[in-house]
Amino acid sequence: MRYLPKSQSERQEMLDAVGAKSIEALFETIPAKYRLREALKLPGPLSEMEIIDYFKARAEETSRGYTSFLGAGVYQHVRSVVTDALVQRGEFLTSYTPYQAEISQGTLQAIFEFQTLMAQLTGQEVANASMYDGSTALTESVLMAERLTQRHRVLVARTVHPEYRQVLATYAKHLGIEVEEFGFTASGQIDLASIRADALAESAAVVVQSPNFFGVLEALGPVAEAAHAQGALLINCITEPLSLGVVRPPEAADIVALEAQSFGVPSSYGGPYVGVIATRDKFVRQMPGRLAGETTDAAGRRGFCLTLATREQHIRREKATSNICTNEALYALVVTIHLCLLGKEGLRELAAQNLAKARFAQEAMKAIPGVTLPFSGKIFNEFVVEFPRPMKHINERLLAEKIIGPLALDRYYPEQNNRGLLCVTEVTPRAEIERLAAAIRKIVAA
Amino acid sequence: MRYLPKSQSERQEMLDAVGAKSIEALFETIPAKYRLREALKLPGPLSEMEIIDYFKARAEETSRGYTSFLGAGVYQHVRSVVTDALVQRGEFLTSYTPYQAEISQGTLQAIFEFQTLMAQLTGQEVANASMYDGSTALTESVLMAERLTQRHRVLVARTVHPEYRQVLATYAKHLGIEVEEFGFTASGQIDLASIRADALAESAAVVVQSPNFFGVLEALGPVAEAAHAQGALLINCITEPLSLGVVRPPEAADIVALEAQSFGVPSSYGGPYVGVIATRDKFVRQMPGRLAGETTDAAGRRGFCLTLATREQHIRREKATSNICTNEALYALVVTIHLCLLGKEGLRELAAQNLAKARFAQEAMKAIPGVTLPFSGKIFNEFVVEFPRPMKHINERLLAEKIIGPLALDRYYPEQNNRGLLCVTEVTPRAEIERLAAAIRKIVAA
Amino acid sequence: MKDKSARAETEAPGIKKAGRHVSQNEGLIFEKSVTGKRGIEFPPLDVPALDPATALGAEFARGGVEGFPEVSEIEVIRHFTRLSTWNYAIDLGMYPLGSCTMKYNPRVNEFVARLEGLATEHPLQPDKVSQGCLRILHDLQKCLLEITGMDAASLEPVAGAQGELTGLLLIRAYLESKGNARRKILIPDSAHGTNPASVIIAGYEVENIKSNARGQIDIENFRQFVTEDVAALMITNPSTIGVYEENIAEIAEILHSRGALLYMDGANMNALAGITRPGDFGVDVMHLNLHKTFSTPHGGGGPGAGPVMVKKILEPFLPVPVVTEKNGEFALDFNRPKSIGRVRAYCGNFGVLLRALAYTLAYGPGIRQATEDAVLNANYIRKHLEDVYDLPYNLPSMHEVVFSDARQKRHGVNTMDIAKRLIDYGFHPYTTAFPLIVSGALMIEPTESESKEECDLFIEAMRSIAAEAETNPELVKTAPHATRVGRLDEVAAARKPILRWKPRQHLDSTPHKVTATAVPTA
Amino acid sequence: MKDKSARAETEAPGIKKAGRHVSQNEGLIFEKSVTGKRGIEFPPLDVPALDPATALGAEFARGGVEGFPEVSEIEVIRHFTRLSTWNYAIDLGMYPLGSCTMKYNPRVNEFVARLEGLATEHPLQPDKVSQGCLRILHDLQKCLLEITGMDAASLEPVAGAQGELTGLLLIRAYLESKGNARRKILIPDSAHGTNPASVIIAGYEVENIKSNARGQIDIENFRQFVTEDVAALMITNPSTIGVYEENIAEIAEILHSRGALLYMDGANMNALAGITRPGDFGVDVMHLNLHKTFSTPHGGGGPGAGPVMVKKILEPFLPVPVVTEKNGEFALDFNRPKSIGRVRAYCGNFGVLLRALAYTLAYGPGIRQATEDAVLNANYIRKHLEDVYDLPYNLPSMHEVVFSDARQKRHGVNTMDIAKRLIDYGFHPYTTAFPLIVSGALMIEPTESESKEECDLFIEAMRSIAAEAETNPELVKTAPHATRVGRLDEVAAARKPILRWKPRQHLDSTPHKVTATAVPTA
Ligand SMILES: Cc1ncc(COP(=O)(O)O)c(C=O)c1O
Ligand SMILES: Cc1ncc(COP(=O)(O)O)c(C=O)c1O
Repeated sequence: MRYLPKSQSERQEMLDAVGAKSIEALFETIPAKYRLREALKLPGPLSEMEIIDYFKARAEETSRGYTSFLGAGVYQHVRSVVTDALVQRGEFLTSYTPYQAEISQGTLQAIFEFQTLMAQLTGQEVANASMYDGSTALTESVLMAERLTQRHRVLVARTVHPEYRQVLATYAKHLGIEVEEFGFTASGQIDLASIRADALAESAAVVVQSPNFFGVLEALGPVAEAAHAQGALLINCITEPLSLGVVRPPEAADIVALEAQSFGVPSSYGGPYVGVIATRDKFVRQMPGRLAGETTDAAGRRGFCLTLATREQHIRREKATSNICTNEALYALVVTIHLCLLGKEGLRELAAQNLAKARFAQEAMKAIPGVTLPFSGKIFNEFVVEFPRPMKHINERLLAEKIIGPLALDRYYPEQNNRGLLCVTEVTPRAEIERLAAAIRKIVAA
Repeated sequence: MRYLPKSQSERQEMLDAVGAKSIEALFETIPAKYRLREALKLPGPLSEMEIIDYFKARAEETSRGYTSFLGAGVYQHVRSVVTDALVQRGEFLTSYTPYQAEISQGTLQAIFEFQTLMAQLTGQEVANASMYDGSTALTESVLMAERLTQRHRVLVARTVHPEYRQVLATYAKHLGIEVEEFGFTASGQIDLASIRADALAESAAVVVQSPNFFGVLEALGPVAEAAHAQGALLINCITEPLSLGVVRPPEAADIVALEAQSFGVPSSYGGPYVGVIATRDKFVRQMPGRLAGETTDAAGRRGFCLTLATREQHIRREKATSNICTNEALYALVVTIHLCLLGKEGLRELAAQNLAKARFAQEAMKAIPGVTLPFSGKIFNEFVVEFPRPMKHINERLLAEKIIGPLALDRYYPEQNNRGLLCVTEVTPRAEIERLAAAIRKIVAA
Repeated sequence: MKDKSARAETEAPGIKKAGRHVSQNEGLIFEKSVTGKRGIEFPPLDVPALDPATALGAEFARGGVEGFPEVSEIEVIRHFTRLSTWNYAIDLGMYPLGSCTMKYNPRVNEFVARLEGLATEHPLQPDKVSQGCLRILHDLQKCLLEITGMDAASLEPVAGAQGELTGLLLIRAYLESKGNARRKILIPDSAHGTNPASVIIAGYEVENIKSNARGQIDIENFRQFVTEDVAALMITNPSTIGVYEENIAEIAEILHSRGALLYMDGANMNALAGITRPGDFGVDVMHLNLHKTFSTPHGGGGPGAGPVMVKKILEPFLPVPVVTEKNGEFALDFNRPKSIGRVRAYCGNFGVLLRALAYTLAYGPGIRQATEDAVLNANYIRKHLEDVYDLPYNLPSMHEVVFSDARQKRHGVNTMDIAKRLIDYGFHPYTTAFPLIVSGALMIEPTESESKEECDLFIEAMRSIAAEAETNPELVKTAPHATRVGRLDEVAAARKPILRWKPRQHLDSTPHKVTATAVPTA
Repeated sequence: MKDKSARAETEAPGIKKAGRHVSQNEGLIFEKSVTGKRGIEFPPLDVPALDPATALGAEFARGGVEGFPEVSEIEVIRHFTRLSTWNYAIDLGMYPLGSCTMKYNPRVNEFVARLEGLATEHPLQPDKVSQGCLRILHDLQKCLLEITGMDAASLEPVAGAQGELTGLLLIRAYLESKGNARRKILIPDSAHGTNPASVIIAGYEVENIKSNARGQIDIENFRQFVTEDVAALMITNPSTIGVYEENIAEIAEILHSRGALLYMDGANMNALAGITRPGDFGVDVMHLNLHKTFSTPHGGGGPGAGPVMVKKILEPFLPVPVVTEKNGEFALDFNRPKSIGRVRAYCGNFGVLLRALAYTLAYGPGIRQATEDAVLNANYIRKHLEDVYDLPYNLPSMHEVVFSDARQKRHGVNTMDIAKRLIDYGFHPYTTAFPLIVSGALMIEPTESESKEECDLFIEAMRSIAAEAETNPELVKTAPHATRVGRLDEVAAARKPILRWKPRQHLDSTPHKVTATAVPTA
């Protein structure tokens, strides 16, 4: 087999050296009755060419040729071939977690740069080396807030990504953390008034998202004040970090849980993505996830190493801040390279383009008789549209036009059954936005 | 501009350091009247994404979706992603000719391995580091033979690739080398009898190709004997080196000119390809092209360096063996990696598959009423087919069926106007061969 | 001959596998930043431009990101290419990290993962246009169930630790449905750190059970442990000392007889695939680390995938979504009333799962050969080192062999010193961090990807270091000597952490400063 | 502190840009071969198998290739990955080879060159299914003609030298059509070696003309040279000493007035693109090196492309095929009765031409900025080194600056020693081979791809070496010291050449032998 660097004669040679009569002898500690007698029923073995054929065939069974207006936490953005060329270097791709600093300085310095970029982007003081994704980053932020405040309740806005809230619920359930949700106003922003002070006083944190799931920007100042006044922390979740190129960073938040997929990571049907937690220096020892720090060697040379490991499971076991071990390092590297390419100017320009495209799409939708934009809040690159018909009706017809339409909100908000979440980015051509508008016009008119 | 690592302020800083008032000042030695006043009329500048869009659009204007039965010196064969992943490493891709051995050992050792593989494959004693392609390798082989024999005439078989012969004619013309051609027999092999001994006695070399342009294997023994008897050399040209996996190597030849494209190099509409010259040790000092040799450093460590440079233009100028400088190093590396992957077994297995496919295709053609195989000689993976109608008629109709049919021979051999050169390899599916046969059956029956 | 001596220093005669070579220095990207440089450009905007400041207003508008780098494309290429050359990697040589299964990452997997139509798909798009992705997931599920002998799977978990949590939540949901979730999870003291950490999140208590003198679970006193409070035993098999748990089937029976379940941490499945199936010897729930056994690249720490395989009784509780197939039509099933819910947004690390399928297809039933070679390599290395390194548990080794530094300690040389010295010999160190039941462990897992030649060079290096530990312990204790930086001060790093670059900190940043990695800062 | 000292050796305080790091050894692939290993597998044959021996018969059948390697996929990956780490490259740092224009090779060019539908096309397929390829060639032609100011082009030549030969054959064909091909080609003594070598193949004689004290053609005695025998002057402009030929236009007039033509070697076009056009100052025929000025990767020595641009009068003689366009339809034109014929099979190095177009599209008219930066870098370096290195010709420098080792020679240090010492400082050496009019030349061409920071580090390194040449010449003469192998014995290599691996030669091949690159063979 091409992956196995041994010939049959070498196998025999090694068996002899080991002093085993046969390869079976090496497995004798496994009771005979549990050792497989026949070969597993698996497809293959396949040659490289057959493997490629199999996956090319699968790739033909997906959405090629369709135009998609989906966002909702996963965004299509420009990616440079430069990034992919670099992350495919074996020295990055096939290395392990950099526990052995002297032969892992490449990965370690890149992590240090990632942490810095994430801190700069979010306006926070420190960021970690990555979490699984945004949903688990948010969940871990809540557990972190619980440890910091020793309070076992959390207030979560219904404008936070519904799937993120589902993940939080799964984790919180058996940790005795009580999750209470609060609503939103006609602007599509959180209904701060609906939060009772006494609830705040018992809560570890208030969790909001900006831009929120409806694409609307949240004003963090007031909610931060309210929370802090009652000793609660503010956690801000960000699923579209590109917005930070033009939108003020969440300095008011105590913990930021971010999904960085927008920065060069392919949508890849759901993963791998890159979660990040950023926070204030004073909270760092309760932050989960790996951290790279700067130090020196005996000769005074600058170097980097993983640090504050006493927070982690491999040292603290059941007392660890989290059970996370393997993270999303390679994609954190993708994000790092992508952001170095974008740079200060590119980030801003790209964000501004998204802003302009979204505005154009909003105008195009508003111009369609019977179609409205229910929320009045400011948006970045996605927004909610209300149709005179159920989304199912609209989207089935759009799909026939090779358009993947707005995400039906009733999937998560049963009461909003005529509403869809529409996303456009710099890669959505104007012509396609116009084609979408024309198609919807036809559908609602029919 | 993204490729230029300078800011405007740095440019000014550097200009000041240089003591130039403006950038124009640096170009003042160019008479003002010849300095461009307006910008060049060029398309662009384009972003990376626009460049990709432009070339993807071009890629849509080619033969995707067609099945091709073309060979004639350029062959479609299995290529491994492993090869491409390795040659794209910047250390190979973006390095120069390894004149500075201490920081070029990677390239140098790879060249040494290439030379060894080519020698093993051709059964010759030594091979060079690459020539432009097969056609120029053949041409340079003739010039080499002229130097070795001091004779100014060469006998070339009409079964040698016609375009190779055209290139030879272009080079030979002004060097006073007389090129005389000789014919072939009903077997599709050279007509040895047609070569007069006195012609041989005045010739530097006899040039044959095996498998020849008709796909037929040539018997080299007799022609070598005849040539050597008259003091002429035998040059054998090989355009399909995969044949050497099952076909006896041209040990009888004094010089082998080979095109190595078959070994992992994409057809890429004509290039880059990889020419090679292999020969006997005693002729090496008249061989053109770079050579890497083994040596040691002061501490006795094994290392490799370019050697016998006194043959080359940068040392010998007008007295050099050739004017070649830049060669096809990166593709010689592709060939080296590809052959390491194939290995002894893989090479043989792959060649055997081609043999089997060609036989299958021959049977399929013979089975069509009115279609014949004019040549009786043994073949490897391509062969000549004779149709009851002109090739133009056949191929136009095949093209309509999304089949790129056999190469029309009258393009090079006006007298063979109903004949086509048909090639099948391991990547030609049986079903496509059957589809071709069915289509031809329809066409000739119509 | 100055150069000769210079090299002699680093290429001790014993060191055959590696030398030293010139290596580029490189500062932090922020230190290379110059205002006005661009690393990327975009197609022109095809809709009317909008000024962010006016569009967003003072409340939301941002100026620009303070301190963000400004560099050109070639500088980005060079920066990360240079950094990469400071790393060790599987592509460079043996990476014998025990418990990590650092095997060859096939290149074709990278190729197929990037195909347009797969890498480009959105997780929320209609199933109708996701059939290709869903079929990949479904095909992988079938393969994993066949290999493990289990009944149902969830591909949601994105790492081993998340697989553990998911499995524990399934156990909890099942026991709750039976009326009592119970309180404790039993964990052998040899377990990986994520096991106890996951137990806590699942709302259980950890009860550690001591391994016996042979590093195995003592079946007799194990009986006492399994009270009505015990929800499950979480066991790694083969254990982290590379030994197969002889009594695993009997252990399963004991647990089942008391209404408890058996969880198997499948991180070491590389010792079993094709040889035996957890489902057959009594395991109720387990996870696999596809980034170990199934060759997906570690990428400097991740990503991974930790799918969970269960027996029928646990299937109703699997997290959503579950990939289903009905006469050729594939779908994501969210309608699962008894589900423990979601453990992550969307449908798992598709890109990793896809690679694991590519790996499985490459081997087919031949995966057994990979397992055999992995175990053969481990035993071959053990055989050639057991006379110079202490073997705390001498039961037969499976995919890895665990030594201790007991003998070298006598000369003041510990496992970390030996590990660091291995670097000079051209190898990545083995694992030193655990298991806790071995003090000063040398946890060596070669995997099937190592040739006899590479194993022989490793054995030679280890024997040579053992000799050095006696003749020249100082040399070993100050290793590595061949690397661009020496041992780093991790204590200082933790005492006053510097976790990000700050302009202040590097005010005097000049072209020279860029090379701070090589010039003593002191 | 052994390690400190060990490093001190190689990281002399003056050396900021580079250090040393552990580097894997690796033997020849043939030394790693073991019978029975496989590196690739194929889909099963879908037609009846055929036994080669019987199918081909004794006359043609071959057993197997003697000594061909047998290794697995991972061993191939490691072998070539390890080898690659021994190379220097543009991706790692400045590569200031004079006359070679080692600039950044954009990654997007590699991406588009590999697109299915481009990389997969057969050169003999019908034009009808080659429109995309033909349009790429035609678009490139238009760009090159606009940049050079010429009238017609051939994209056939696959390297600069072949471009030279093609251009010379065009001159010959033209003059023959006028009745007399003439005998001689004039070449300045500063020319690159390929120029005279190409002249011979074109059937002409070389007449070298001496440059004057300023490194330029002396216009006065040039007149005498241009006799009835002279077919053309072959000139490199800017010359190989990086100086623009002031009188080029006048020179052209002189030639034309005597019925001779002007050939320009465009290898140094990186100094002119966007600033001035050869077609405007009298050039009749020229070639470009796309692997220099147009950024296509050198790949360790090739491939390249050397398209030829001509004035109208030479167009009828262009080699076949020529790419033509007629109302949107592109075609390959073979019907050119006056053509010099073919210079290579098929239609040139399409893959290289494609990359050159991608490069041109990225800049558009902005290509002028690249030229300005290239010239600025050269002058910046000159300014900072002219006080320590001898400047044999002090005319204004264009894209490169050429020093001589005159001053360092006094201390027994020559240009090659300085070049080798640059390696320890983390740079690739400059060109030392020519031009012949400078003894001990230091030919430095930074290109536009170098940042001010990289230029400053280079200047620093060169100044530091100049100082070392005085204070410690031995250190420089024995350089490099930081590389895995020291200076190699090229004399021995040429005296009894070992040009291939042979089994004999390595009979005692054991795992140890594999690392021969590091263990003294003596
Ligand atoms: C035995 C064992 N269990 C669990 C884990 C945790 O897996 P992951 O790192 O994917 O979370 C690991 C790997 O680190 C392991 O070795
Ligand atoms: C001035 C000059 N002319 C001609 C050449 C030859 O070009 P090529 O190497 O592409 O044949 C070169 C490059 O080596 C050169 O520098």
